[in-house]
Amino acid sequence: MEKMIKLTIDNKLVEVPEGTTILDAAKQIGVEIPTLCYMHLGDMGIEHKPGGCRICVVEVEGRRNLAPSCNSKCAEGMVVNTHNMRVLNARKTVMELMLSDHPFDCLVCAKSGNCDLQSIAIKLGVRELHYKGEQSTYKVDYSPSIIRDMDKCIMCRRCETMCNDIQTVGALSAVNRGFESVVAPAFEMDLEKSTCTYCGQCVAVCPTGALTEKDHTNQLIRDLADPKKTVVVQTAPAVRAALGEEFGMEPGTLVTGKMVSALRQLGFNSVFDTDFAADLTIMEEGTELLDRLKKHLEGDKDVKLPILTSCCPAWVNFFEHHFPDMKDIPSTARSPQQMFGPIAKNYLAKQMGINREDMIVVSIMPCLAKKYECQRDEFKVDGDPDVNYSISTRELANLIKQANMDFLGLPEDEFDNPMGESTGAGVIFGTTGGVIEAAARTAYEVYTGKTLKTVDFKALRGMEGIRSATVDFDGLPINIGIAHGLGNARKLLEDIRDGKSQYHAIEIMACPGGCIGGGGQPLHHGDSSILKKRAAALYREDEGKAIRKSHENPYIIKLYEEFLGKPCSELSHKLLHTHYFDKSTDIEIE
Amino acid sequence: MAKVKSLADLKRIKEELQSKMDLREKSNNPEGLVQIKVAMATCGIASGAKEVMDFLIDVTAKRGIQAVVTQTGCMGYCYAEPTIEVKLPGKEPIVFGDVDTKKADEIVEKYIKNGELVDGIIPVNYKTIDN
Amino acid sequence: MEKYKMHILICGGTGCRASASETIQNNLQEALKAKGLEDEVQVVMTGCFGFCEKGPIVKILPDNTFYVEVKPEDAEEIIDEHIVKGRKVMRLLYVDPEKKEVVSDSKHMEFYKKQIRIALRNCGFINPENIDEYISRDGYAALGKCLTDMTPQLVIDEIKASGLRGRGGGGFPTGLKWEFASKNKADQKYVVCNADEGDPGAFMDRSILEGDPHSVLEAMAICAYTMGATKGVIYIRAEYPLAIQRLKVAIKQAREYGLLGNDILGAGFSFDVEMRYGAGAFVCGEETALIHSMEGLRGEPTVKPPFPAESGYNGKPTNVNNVETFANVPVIINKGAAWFKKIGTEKSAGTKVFALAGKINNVGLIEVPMGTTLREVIYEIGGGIKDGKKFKAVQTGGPSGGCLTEKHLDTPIDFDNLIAVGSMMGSGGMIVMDEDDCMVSMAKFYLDFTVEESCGKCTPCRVGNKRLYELLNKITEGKGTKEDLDLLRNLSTVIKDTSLCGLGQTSPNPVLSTIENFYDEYIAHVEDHKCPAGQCKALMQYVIDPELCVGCTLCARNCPVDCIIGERKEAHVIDAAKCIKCGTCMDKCKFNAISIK
Amino acid sequence: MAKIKLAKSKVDKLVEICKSFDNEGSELINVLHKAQQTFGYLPAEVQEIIARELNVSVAHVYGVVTFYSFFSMVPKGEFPISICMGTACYVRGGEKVLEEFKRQLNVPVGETTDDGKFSISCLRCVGACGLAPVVTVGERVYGRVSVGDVADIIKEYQQ
Repeated sequence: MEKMIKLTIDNKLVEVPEGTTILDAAKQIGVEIPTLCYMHLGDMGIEHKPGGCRICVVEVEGRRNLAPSCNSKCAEGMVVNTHNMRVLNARKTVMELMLSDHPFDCLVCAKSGNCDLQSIAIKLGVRELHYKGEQSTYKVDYSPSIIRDMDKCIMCRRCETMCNDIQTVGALSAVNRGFESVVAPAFEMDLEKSTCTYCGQCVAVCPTGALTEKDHTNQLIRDLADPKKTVVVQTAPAVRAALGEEFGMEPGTLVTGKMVSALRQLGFNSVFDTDFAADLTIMEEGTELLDRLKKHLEGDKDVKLPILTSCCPAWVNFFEHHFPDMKDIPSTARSPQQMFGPIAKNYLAKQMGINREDMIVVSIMPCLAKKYECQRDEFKVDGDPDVNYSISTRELANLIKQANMDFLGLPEDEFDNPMGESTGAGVIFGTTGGVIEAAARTAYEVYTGKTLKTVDFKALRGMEGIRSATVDFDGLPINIGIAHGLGNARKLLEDIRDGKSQYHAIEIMACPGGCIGGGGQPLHHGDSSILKKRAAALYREDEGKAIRKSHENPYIIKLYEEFLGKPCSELSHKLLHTHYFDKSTDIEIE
Repeated sequence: MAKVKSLADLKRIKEELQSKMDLREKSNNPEGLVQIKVAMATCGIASGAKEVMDFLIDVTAKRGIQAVVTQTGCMGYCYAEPTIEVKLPGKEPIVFGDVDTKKADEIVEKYIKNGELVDGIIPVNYKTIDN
Repeated sequence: MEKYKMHILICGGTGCRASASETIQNNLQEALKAKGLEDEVQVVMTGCFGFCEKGPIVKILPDNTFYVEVKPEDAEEIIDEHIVKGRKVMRLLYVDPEKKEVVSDSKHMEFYKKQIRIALRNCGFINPENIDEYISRDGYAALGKCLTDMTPQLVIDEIKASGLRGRGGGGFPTGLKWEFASKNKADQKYVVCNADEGDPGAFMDRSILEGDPHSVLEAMAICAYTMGATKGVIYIRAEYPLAIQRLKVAIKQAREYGLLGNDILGAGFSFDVEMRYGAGAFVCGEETALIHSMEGLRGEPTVKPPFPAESGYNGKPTNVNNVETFANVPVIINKGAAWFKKIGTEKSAGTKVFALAGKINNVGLIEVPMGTTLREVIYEIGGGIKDGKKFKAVQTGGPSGGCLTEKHLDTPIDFDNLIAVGSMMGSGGMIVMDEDDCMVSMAKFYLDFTVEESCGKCTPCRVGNKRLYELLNKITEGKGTKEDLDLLRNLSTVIKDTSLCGLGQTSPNPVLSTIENFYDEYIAHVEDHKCPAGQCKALMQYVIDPELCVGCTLCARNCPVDCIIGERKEAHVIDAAKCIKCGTCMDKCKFNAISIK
Repeated sequence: MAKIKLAKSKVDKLVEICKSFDNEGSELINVLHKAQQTFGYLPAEVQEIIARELNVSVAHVYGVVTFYSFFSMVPKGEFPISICMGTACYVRGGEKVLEEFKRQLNVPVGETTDDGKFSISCLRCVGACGLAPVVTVGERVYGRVSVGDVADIIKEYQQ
């Protein structure tokens, strides 16, 4: 049985289980202690409480110094004051110190209005800086996905935890010490030259404007304003499950129809669905899987299993940097975003009777790595990207606000066709386990020639970091692994490298929760209940769909008939598949 | 070196080693000890002071007398070399002249052990070399 | 080991080695050989004697002659005169500066009279590279006693009863700390010796390791026995090559003797020690930071609890003590807690080693009973202020301590008294300042250190200390205002109140204590724009008195920036705009014509 | 993709150093000490190899290297001059001596003269407080250094 502890906080008696922090105990009686560096990512098991910012300090009677409430456990009989004048003076002075080393460009800062530092400064009533002096100055680092403006860094180190402990990417570390300390890639090189995968988890947790996404909304506004351009848009599945949160809606509210109508009002010529491309991905990736599986079962030693999904661009970056020796294991199928692009520019453009260069393909993505993915050379034709650029869910929300739309009052609209029609399989791409479930639905039927009684593979669903399940392909057991979060992915990869992996197929998503927890989504502040609600929304949409298997999507069938021939055909290889690069540090020996 | 296998072993080794460090230990705390100074200038050495000193070091150690034997310069009694000065704890120093090993043995046995005066004391109107 | 008639001890501490004590040793040996005395006289290089001001030191036994400031060329004379002829070399003996008398024996020197050497008991006495000499002085007897006759709890009780408190700065009761670590169950536990002495101006830990490394190894083994650890780690500054070397030798010898390793003294207890090197970070003196550094990480501290006793090195229960603390342990076991408890004051038992430095006659390492007053230390042991200047302040506790004044001189030194007067024991640095030292500059000097050494993890220390430094800098440049003093006070208080670790929690002490004790001096800076000590360059000007200047041109010729103008035999003038205020002219002038205005 | 170049002998040496510490990430600081002892400093390439061998991120290695003042990413001068800035040396005029070295060699602290001969650094207490202020040049220790001695010390090494 849990031992209970009694203590007094702000003259109120509180009883909490042993091990509770002062911060949580205070919350229990409705006392909000401001925090800045503290980050509790719910049941993702991530608790970041370095006790560094010192904003959450409180007075514990009998202790010489103030204690960080986020990182101090309650003790029997403790008497805590969370807001007395000693505490307030300390908290305010610490905030002043932080601001004394912070630029004052709030008016034009990407985070303005959504900045933890700003809101706590307001709350503490900081109106004057008594302490002035040297400010840190760093070069702003522009990468294709992420902008680092370290002048705004307050050394909360959340990004470092995400990058190292959760994602195991290791692109960032605290460097130097004292006033000179900052979080940076090795040798303070640009992010682009580092091992960064652009998963965007650092951006998602940054409390200030130090880490932000590269903003493409201005580009988009200009393109939409240009009547000579045909601007088409694709929206990723995870966007519709989270966009509403930016407008005060409950997490997990599906806003597909409102989103389509907003996009149309913004002036897009056509509003399509990345889910369509997801169905296409299943056709290609599923075929590749079955092909490799068959050869493997026939004893072909050159064929490697497991096959790994490849629709997450941060994941692709990850293995290119960290596991280049295994770059022939993932599927060669491009991600849905990058399948959509070439089909739009090669097939759709022709149908619409316009030139490739007059078509601008924009994607709305829950992701920051997608911005980089658009810019990869192999996804360009004569320098023209298949997908011109991608904007994040957060950027779209901002744009809708800028355009002065009453989002909640928007009508429910439908996607355009042909690339707006999708199956339930395409929808669930947005959550962890969704891609492999979609693939299983199609692969099962193609492989066995039978029709599934139920399309729900519930064993593949859930929020655990690493999951595994065996799916019965009519007597053939197929072992499936799922990992979300790159740290979990690393474990599975190391098993494969060590020859310990028993899987036939593995789905990997870089972000915890999959795309619904992407680096471009409305901030979930680590509340995994929000992630669960977003996932549930996607499964709900799937269930509501008349067609729930990719290979039954009529427009997909038509696309193969009219254009591509068959999955993994020569043309689809040219347009829909890719190859990977060794991006590890190249050590040239002299 | 063999390993020290037990506390008793350690104590035994310590005993063995102690005699070698004796000199340092004693000089660290000379007040409570018998202090013997042997005049070891050229005249003293010529008349056998070195042998006397070696003898004294040996004999005090063997007979369990806590003594510090040091050398000193010429005491100015060249006619009576070798000369030694003996200071018992809490007493005034006494100088003996013409000390050979036999005499030294007598001094140890009689004066140092029992406080009996022996022949050969040089009447004192001197200062030790230190001062 | 040959039995020698005489022993010559030479200080092999870092300070004396810097003044060629190794060459002296060689020359002595050569000279002995030349006289055929090499079998009769033993030459031993020992650890530090403590009297660094007068180094290199050569001591001759059994007559206890203490030679100071010996040079390599003096070796022959020492052998010829002292060893062969029995005559002391008068010119190498110490002369008491007060009485102007020769003192040949260290026992009668003021510097040593009040000292009681427990932690330093073997320093300057034994050859630290010879385990036999350590054993002959009861070395490893305490370990033997613990393993054979005492239960771990009994040992802990003994240490608790002795009243020994951590000598690294915190003053936490050592026995209690051991008890915590012993009570936590784990498959592996660690004993760590903190030898990352980072306090600028303190070098006692290095001296102990250089002079008596086995005492630390023995104490670590005893501690390991009490808590059930089998592994020990010494975290030592990489900048201490000699101490590292001596430790390596000591560990090797202890292993050969079976005093480290498996089944020590047949008691079924196993323990071994390895070394980790610090890499220049003061904050690693904080135990959680130290542990992270041992793990190959940035040496950043973490919030306590959990204390290392619960979760330390590799997440296992770990006990960290500093070198001096460990050095006391074997003596306590051998002589008993009661004996130790009698020395010192009621709440601070035993002795404390101080590194006495600054504007004082006898710079060196001293060990005195707790409760000795600052006055005794400064005026009796330290021999008073250098060059007959006036005492102004004494800074104790290193960068975390405070500056104490005349009125504190009769304070008996112990952990609690020092804190009560706004300073602290720290690791035992004691820097004496005279009338020429500006207290604002002193505070700035310490803040400069803290700013450089802050790890950057928490806001108050990272930014706050920087701002403190900037405020102090502003004041020393004559741009400060009285309001700045209030800002200094508030900021100092908040930094102390909110910083994560001991570094930030104490870094404002030099500021607070100087404002408290030298408020007038601050006021002089901010209101009159004057530096009374004449140290703040921006607030002073070198001027030549035309009445006194004879035009010898010496100052002009020596001025590094050629800012002194004047014809020969005519009064010279300093161009204030070009002057870099180096003070060379004033030093060179033979007519006292140059002064600071 | 970062590209680095390094002589084979150096790579082999680094691999050997890392191996002598069982390629354990927790031995990073020991490995860095050894590497700096061997090469005199820790350039980016060296850190890359160490990161690879110990299987830790190079950002982490760099984070550690920049944390500790003992580690340097630039080569020191042929005659590294260190001025003690411990308190004892400070109150006995160490800062003035430092200023004079900086002025005469015309380099700031932490840097090396253009001819590669001298570098200046500060250190915190060599433990020779009796000799304050103290300056070290390589292994050699100079005690009781005054501003006037600076030129002579430099001259000693200039030939």
